Amino acid sequence: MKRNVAIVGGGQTYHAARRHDVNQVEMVNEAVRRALDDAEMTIDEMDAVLLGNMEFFEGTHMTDCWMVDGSGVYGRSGLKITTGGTVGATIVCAGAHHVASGLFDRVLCIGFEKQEEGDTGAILSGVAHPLYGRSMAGAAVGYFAMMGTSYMATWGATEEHSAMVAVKARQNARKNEYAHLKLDISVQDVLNSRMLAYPIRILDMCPASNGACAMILADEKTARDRSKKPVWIRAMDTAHNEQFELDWRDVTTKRKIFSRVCAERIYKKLGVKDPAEYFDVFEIYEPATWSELVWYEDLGLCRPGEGFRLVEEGKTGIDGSIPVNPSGGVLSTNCIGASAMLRVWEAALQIRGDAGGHQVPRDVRRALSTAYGGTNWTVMIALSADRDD
Amino acid sequence: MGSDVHEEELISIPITVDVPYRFAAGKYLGKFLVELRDNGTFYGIRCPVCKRVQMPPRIVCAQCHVKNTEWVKLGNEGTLVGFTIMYIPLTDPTTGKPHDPPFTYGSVKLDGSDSVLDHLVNIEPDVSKIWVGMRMRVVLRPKGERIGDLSDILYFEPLEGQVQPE
Amino acid sequence: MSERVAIVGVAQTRFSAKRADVNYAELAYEVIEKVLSDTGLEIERDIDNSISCSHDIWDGQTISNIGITDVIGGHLRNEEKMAMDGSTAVYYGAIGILSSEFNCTLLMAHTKMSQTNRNIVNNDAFDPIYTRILGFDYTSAAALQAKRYMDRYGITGEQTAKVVVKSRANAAKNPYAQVKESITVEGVLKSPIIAAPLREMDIAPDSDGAVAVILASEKRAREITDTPVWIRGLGTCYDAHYLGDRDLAECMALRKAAERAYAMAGIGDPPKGIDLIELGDEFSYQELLWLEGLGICREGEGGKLIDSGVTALEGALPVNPSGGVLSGVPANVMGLRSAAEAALQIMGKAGEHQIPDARTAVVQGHSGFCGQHHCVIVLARD
Amino acid sequence: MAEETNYEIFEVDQHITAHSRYFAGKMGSLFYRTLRDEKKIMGVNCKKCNKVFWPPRSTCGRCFSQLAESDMVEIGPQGTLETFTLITYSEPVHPRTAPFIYGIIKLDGADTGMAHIIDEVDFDDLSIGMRMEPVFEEERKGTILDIRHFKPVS
Repeated sequence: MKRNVAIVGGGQTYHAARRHDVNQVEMVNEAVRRALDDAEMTIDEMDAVLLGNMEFFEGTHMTDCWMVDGSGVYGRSGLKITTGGTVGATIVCAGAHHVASGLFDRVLCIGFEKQEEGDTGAILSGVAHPLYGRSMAGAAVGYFAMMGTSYMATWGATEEHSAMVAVKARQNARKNEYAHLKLDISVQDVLNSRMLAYPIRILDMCPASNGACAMILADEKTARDRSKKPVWIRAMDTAHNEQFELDWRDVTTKRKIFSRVCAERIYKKLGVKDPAEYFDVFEIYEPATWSELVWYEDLGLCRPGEGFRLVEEGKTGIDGSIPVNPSGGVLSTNCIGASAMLRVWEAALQIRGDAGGHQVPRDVRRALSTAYGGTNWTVMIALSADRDD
Repeated sequence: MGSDVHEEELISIPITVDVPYRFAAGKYLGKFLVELRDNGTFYGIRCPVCKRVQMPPRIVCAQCHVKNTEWVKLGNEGTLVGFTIMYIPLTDPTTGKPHDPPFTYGSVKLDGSDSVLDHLVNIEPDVSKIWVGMRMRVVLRPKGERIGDLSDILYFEPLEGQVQPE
Repeated sequence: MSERVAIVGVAQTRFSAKRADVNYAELAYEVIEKVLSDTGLEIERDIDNSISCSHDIWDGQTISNIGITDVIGGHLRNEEKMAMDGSTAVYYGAIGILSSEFNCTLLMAHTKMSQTNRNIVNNDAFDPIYTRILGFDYTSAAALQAKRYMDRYGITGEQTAKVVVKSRANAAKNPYAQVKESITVEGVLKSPIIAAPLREMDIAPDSDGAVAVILASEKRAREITDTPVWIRGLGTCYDAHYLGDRDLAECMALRKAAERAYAMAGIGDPPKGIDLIELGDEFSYQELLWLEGLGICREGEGGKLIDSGVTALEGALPVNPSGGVLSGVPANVMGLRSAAEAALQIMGKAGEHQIPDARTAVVQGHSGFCGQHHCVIVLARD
Repeated sequence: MAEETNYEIFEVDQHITAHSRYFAGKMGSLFYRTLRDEKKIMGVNCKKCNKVFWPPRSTCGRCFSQLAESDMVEIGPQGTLETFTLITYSEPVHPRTAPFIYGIIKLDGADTGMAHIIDEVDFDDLSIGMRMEPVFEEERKGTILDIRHFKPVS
């Protein structure tokens, strides 16, 4: 990037299945005000406001235009980008591009979803090609179920292992004041929960949440002058996957997989040899338990087929050697358009030491966030307390 | 913290968004759907560079950024590469009709294709009765009832006489 | 701007009322294939970023850039969807290159308006709590704006009809234009009222089509082409959402977006230094109102401008030499098409509708009803 | 490879049908309760801008001040016609059958207008600046159509 970019503030709403007390504009505004307060800045200092959500999820065309009062973009520069579930991270990348370009010094980035207001079934089945598969859309749960059967058959993991991921997420969420599903559950509770699509049970899946996240990115001078704890964006990378060939669920595939390709590229940019050692914390986008195990392997935190050992040995717990999703992750909070931005913001909070109850008990200097959406798309963002390292 | 409890009534506005479309299948998918409807035949298309046979047929090989060129007639039999038992109903959004659970749902690679096709599998919903590698055939609706949609496929069914490997 | 970004190639489909023969991916690939072959560029080797431009509700697919991932070169690579007018894709694509993250970006906008109903689609852009169930769409909202604007400044139906006449005359010279039949002021005024004061001919027709544009950093641009078109200025701005919040006879957001773009480009006293304008005239009155917002004339003088003939193809400041949106360009594609046409003018490749020695062009695009969001881009040969 | 067959143009009609429900928020709820129960119209006063906005909102879009239910004030019910149009086409999303009239009415005491339907008047008799008043529905449900339409003040 031409100019260094720092995260100088952020904020999120509390996340819940029901937010009948606010409309979408007001919910977005909650996150925006928290971000401005956190950065000790005013809306008038924002040179641009960028917004993203899962387009048309709530049945509204051009949400950016409706959100104007809440986002604070009235009279200001701005735009809307949509990339599905990855959009929150895409917006952060867009914000970084804005700042790095030299044309903007302070940029407000917003991601949100008020899932309860939309028609989840209608909109998610609309992801399938209208003339090839929409009439048979198996929904995300069927996809991740096949990933689970493939993983178990190939690597010898059991349903207990995915349940351990489910427990870790919800127990971490209990330490996060903003999280949605704060459940005091055990492996047995997960295994006893309702089966949706073998081997996926309801506690193996992310919830439908309402919520918003906002972040403020700034150039180096602003960061130095105004922020006590700037967090630097060190590298970003995006990999989308083609429309029809969705091999991620087949753990034996020999094809190039979006997640591995993207990780390889971002590690190369940073000179990362051993990601588990290089990064102090990971915030990853795991819509289902099995995908968290596959992420471990694709990110190179362990060898292929050993992901389930990491969770079994507690290595990815808050106090483990490779903490993954101390926030509770997407399994605990999924407000789609905000979910990917929450990964970045939670990673930044860890580096600042401001994560509160779910702060990782170690010196956190570097963090990696991932996003997930579309037909196997990801955006990865690497953060650091140090501008150059 | 907010809460769901409010003294005053909170108002909401229900709106049904209903948008009509006339989708064009285009040159590639159009041929596939017509062949499925009229002849019960599946077609893939081969990339001239990587030779991957893609189904549904599409204009460009995403991997090689070239136009796909060679039409390939695929088999009506294939191999199961993934499966699940669905315990939640699946609603066809184009008709509103649900498939009632539990049912078996599988991913099959038709002979000659490098792509997979997800559909219902006509096996009782029991994970001990189905395995990856199982040979399957496509069962179609009768010709007059086919409309050129994946719903022209009733389900996959296993070929007779298969024994589950140890 | 200290560093520079250039448009190095453009391609457009012939715009037409209905393209039933292709799906939107195939439509998109027509222009992607053409712009790559025209510039001699290859996706894997040369393009390091792509931005598509459309809307889920127009495409009838959730996360509709799934449908063009394959053709735009998005597989295992970077692709983002600008859910706004295509002009904003140019704006954001240029920012990406200025950030040094990318060197060469493929922009593509596509929409098949024929596959759905624009009024139902656009009704969903109105806030659902206070406005949507009243049934508004972009045409009825535009009619409220047109009435307010024309009433305040005494703009006449003859003057807005002249915009349509000019559009058709210019379109007749553009091989890509959809509606080329010539028409008279009387002909426009005889067309039926759709939403008073807007008549059928005052409203852009439904259109199917796509446009692709390639942006490159200065270094790459010099390698790729002898006729780079430099992006000299960029600006965007949002206005208020609710119709009643805005003074519909003015366009604050366009004024601010233009100020931002002009300041960057060093245009101190428009129209001085501007050779042509391509703008988003979804409705005839918009050309006049947007020209006021762009600072080409004073408030309320848009009518005099069209009367004077200045904005005609042979005038001193041609506006929409391409025929503009009134001659048929799809929603979402509009602004990218305007940028492509302005670039062709500066390259000297516009053909029959070429403006002699066009050196500097202003491109305007908007999103939302009555132009809630505006984007202004200044393009130049030098 | 078989010789090229010319395949028919293959098109399929579908709908995307989504049932959404939009929450009005606390201030929006107060607006709708007041409209439904008392036939009164409320806006919100931003003291910093010294402006009264309709519809009510919890953030002033102009100055970003936080506004609350306590800032809400009654406006109208009469107001002034700012602009209007005659709609001659019909769509399923329309609440009326064409021809019908839309207008923007700036209610007394408000600084912003309300877009709504206008009726009980000939289009040709309307003019900008005309005084208008709302006609309320008998059975009100807590939507903007609890105001059936506006008509010229009699």
